[in-house]
Amino acid sequence: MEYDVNKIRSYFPVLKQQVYGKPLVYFDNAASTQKPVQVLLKTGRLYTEFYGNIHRAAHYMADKTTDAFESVRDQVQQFIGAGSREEIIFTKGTTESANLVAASFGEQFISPGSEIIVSEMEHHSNMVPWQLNALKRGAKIVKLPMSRNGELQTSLLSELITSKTRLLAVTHVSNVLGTINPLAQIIDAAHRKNVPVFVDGAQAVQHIPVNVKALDADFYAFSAHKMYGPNGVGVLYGKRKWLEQMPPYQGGGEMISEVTFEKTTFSEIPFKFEAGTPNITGVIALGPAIALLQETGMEHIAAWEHQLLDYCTHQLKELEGLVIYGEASQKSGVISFNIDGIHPFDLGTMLDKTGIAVRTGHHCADPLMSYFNIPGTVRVSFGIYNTTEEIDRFIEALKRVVKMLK
Amino acid sequence: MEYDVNKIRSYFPVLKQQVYGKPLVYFDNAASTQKPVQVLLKTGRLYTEFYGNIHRAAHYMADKTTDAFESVRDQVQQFIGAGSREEIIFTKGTTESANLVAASFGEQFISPGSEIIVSEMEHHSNMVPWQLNALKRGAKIVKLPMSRNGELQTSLLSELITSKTRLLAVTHVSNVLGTINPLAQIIDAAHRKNVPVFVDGAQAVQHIPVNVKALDADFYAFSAHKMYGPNGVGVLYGKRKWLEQMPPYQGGGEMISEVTFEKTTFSEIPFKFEAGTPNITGVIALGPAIALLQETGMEHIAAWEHQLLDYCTHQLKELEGLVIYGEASQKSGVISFNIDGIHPFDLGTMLDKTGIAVRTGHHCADPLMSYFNIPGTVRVSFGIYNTTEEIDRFIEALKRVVKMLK
Amino acid sequence: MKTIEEVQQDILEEFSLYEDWMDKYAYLIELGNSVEPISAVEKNDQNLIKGCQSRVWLVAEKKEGHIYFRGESDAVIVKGLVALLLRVFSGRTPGEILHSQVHFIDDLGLTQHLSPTRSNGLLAMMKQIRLYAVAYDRLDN
Amino acid sequence: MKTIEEVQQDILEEFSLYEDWMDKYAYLIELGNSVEPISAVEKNDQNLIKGCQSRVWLVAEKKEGHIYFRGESDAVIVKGLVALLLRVFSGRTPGEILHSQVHFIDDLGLTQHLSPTRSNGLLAMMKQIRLYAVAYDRLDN
Ligand SMILES: Cc1ncc(COP(=O)(O)O)c(C=O)c1O
Ligand SMILES: Cc1ncc(COP(=O)(O)O)c(C=O)c1O
Repeated sequence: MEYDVNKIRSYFPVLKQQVYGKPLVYFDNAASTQKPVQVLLKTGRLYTEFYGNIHRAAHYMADKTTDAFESVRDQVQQFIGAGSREEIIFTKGTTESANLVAASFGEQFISPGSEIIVSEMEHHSNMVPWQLNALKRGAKIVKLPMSRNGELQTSLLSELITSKTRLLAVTHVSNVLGTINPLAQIIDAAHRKNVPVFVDGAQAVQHIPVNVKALDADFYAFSAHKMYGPNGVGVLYGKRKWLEQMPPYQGGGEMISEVTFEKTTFSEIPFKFEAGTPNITGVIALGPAIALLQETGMEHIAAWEHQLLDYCTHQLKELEGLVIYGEASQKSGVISFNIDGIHPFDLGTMLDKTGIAVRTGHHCADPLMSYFNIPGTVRVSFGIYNTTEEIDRFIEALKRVVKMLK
Repeated sequence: MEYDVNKIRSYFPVLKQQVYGKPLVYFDNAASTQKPVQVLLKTGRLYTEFYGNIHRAAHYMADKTTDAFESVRDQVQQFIGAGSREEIIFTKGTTESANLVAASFGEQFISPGSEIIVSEMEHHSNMVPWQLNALKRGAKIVKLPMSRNGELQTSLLSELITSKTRLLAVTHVSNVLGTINPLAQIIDAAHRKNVPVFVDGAQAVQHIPVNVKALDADFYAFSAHKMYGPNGVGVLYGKRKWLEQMPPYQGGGEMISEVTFEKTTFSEIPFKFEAGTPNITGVIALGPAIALLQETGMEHIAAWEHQLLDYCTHQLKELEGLVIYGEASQKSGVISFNIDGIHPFDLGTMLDKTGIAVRTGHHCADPLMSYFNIPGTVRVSFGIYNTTEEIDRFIEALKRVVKMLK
Repeated sequence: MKTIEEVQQDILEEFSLYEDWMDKYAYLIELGNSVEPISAVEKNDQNLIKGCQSRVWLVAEKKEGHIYFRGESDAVIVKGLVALLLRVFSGRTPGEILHSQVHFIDDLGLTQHLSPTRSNGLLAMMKQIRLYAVAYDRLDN
Repeated sequence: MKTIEEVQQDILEEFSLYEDWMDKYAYLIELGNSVEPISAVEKNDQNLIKGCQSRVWLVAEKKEGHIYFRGESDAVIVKGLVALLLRVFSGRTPGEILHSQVHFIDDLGLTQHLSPTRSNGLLAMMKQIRLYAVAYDRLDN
């Protein structure tokens, strides 16, 4: 099959915008992706054709909305290969998913002296929740260190995992380095010592095929807004055996079975973890975003984006004084770099004036910045709609602004 | 000024839908309101014209999105009369707002032996968070009781508030009874003993003018989806003096200042409480919803809906065997009722077949149901677009289905 | 005696007489009102299937290899649906029940009453009927 | 010496020569490169104003009722903006600073650099300039 990038681009009208009089090149996909018309149209239907609060109502609008909402749960289950729909919990994002597990798994399983292993390349969202929780419960954070090339030192796992280890938190794909971690191997090492693994999939599900059952992940989290879907929607997959043992996270409507002033009993999963009115329109509009990924095919997307990665890396390497951070053997379409003697903020600001949107800064990964001893990087990150022509324009613009800044 | 309900209706295309071949009458506004085209159009602009992740980026799309996002914070501040923009925190809903305060205020101020006063008419979302928290911290929930007519027994407050009381949680408007509680008086009683007050405003901001500073509320929470806005967005107002003393709730991106494996420092308010990528499009689309309320005028809305309330109450009272729950002197446009010998579920299901959407059940207020010793009620709740003609159709349909069910 | 499938076809045919939803529900209500009430004693916690909005009681008895169900609900529409389920399932052998496929509720467009998230007791009742069949089947073998 | 307002007008005029954003920024970069560096000793924590992406140092000295500012940043564009602020504010009396209104950054369309949520140090630098003015003003009175 040909990868029809023009057809895909046609779904994203925003890509035709101009910024500062220049055509937009959007290379900040790791921060948040643009959204296709399919998602907007679905949202529009909820504004014009049917909408109601879900689950408890006994009227047509609410019934239709409930069906649409719950069918996306099935779709997500199928998309990530989860064993059952009850294992899919809707949250507001990856960050909340991590906080939910940290608080709720923590309450049940983490106690003074416990250890939680967290990798050195984590986004703050898969780091601070564990820190806060460890602090509260007198537990300790143990670092799974990284190597210079941006790969985790997984050989250390057998040492790091002890009888005190209660959980291992690791990202599937690094948002700074692009590293695709050898998850199956990491999870296997953890499971051999009965340690469950929380996977941050925020940079994975939109780029590579993911099957949580094949990976045997205990928890897997991601955000809709990074996979061409709406904002304010996240997913937490959790194995039933853990979810059923964990106490509820937030209290409120939807998640209770019965309430009295004396005592409250809770619903079954997944509702136990979905307190309050969920992001109904958001969840429903995630449906067409997943459909787009599936129709395009995750294998095809991975291949296309890998081609972009190779093409861009190759050209960047020709530039004088340019350092790329992260050269793992398995990489997704993310490139972080700096140019000798130029501050990344200056590079990013100037690229913006040429119409090219990249990200600069610490990318919410301070420990990783400390590792390389840099204040930040320039990061380009690709999505399904990016092209080699855009990379050409980026490289040309980069050369131009470097000349201005040197 | 005339209240131009037809103009308002024209903003809500969904109101022209038919259900089961009958024109829709939407009387389930307390559960969730329909959304005007203004909100959809704003959402559409973010899908087609500009969108990026906010705050940290240095490119045009992100800058524009950040400006739009932060300007809604100003708009909310002004809408509820808060003292400063930093006191406005975006959450995913009222439920999360309550959970945030319960966890974070709780961590700082609630300890074994503390007491939290919760009213008897609370929605589960302003009840269960306090229960869960009290359980964790060895604190006690104290009930502020209700009277038969649906008013709180505020005269008991001076007795109930003791030196152990740490917080009082109360709703501004009851989602079941419609009661508008005498907030200023309740808050005054609490403040006299230095007890802060958390107000659930989920059923207030869309119906009556609210000024948190005039009320002197310490915390005030509400949901966008009940005020003609998008789903997955809530607001928590908190007085600066409390927010600054409270530890962060969730950890992750956005809310940190610096992270190392050893120690993390946090941002200032409001960002300290906004971990992770917020519901960017949702918050921005809340703007036009608030604008619609303000252009229509909260005083006018309150007057219009009160007229609907009176008109409907009057006609319901003519029906044989009909009992209305909640006859407070100050009421908003919510009527809960039952009819002798008919199960509310049957009434709701049959009304639905006539095109009329009402809610039946316990309305997430079990303690209140226990008080009246009923399994549930039928609830009609009005919004800015409802009319007396719709009430006529409802009453007619009600008579018809009662005849079928008796 | 007709098969489970035949009874389902009968029900579909009866309902097809009514075009309007009001009429379909009127018929359901009629069915609901005709359900023989179960005794107060039998309305105990053991026989109770709890839904979110309405309650359903289900009583099972086995006679000569067949399971006889009786049931009731506090909501008349649910009682009507219970009546239909009883008509389909009461008097069957465990094997018949276990090998059956219930499609008439979907076909009638009443699916919302079976939605797990509505939890009005009907879905739980169907599960309970199957559980009885499994249990009696085991006892037999 | 020109007034604060007059200097702002001068700056606006200079930038008005450039239509294209690239040219405006090229000029900013030129300004940034021309800023006199502050000494390594002065680049201490006390003078540091921390931004999210870049760092700014600000040194203030008072001579005969006037405050003289020097400043630098690790990012050259921020340095260019610092240069503009120094040109506007350095050599002023506390009263002049306190009664001034800074509008040229907005007028130039560079507002994003001042946004509180971008926190790249510039806004904090402006605040710091005012704080110095307040402090020296108090010392005088
Ligand atoms: C009084 C009251 N409080 C809280 C809530 C919970 O709001 P949400 O579900 O949007 O979090 C509701 C709505 O159901 C309500 O009516
Ligand atoms: C690897 C990784 N984890 C977690 C997150 C946080 O996701 P969100 O902000 O949607 O909660 C991000 C995105 O910024 C990320 O890249």
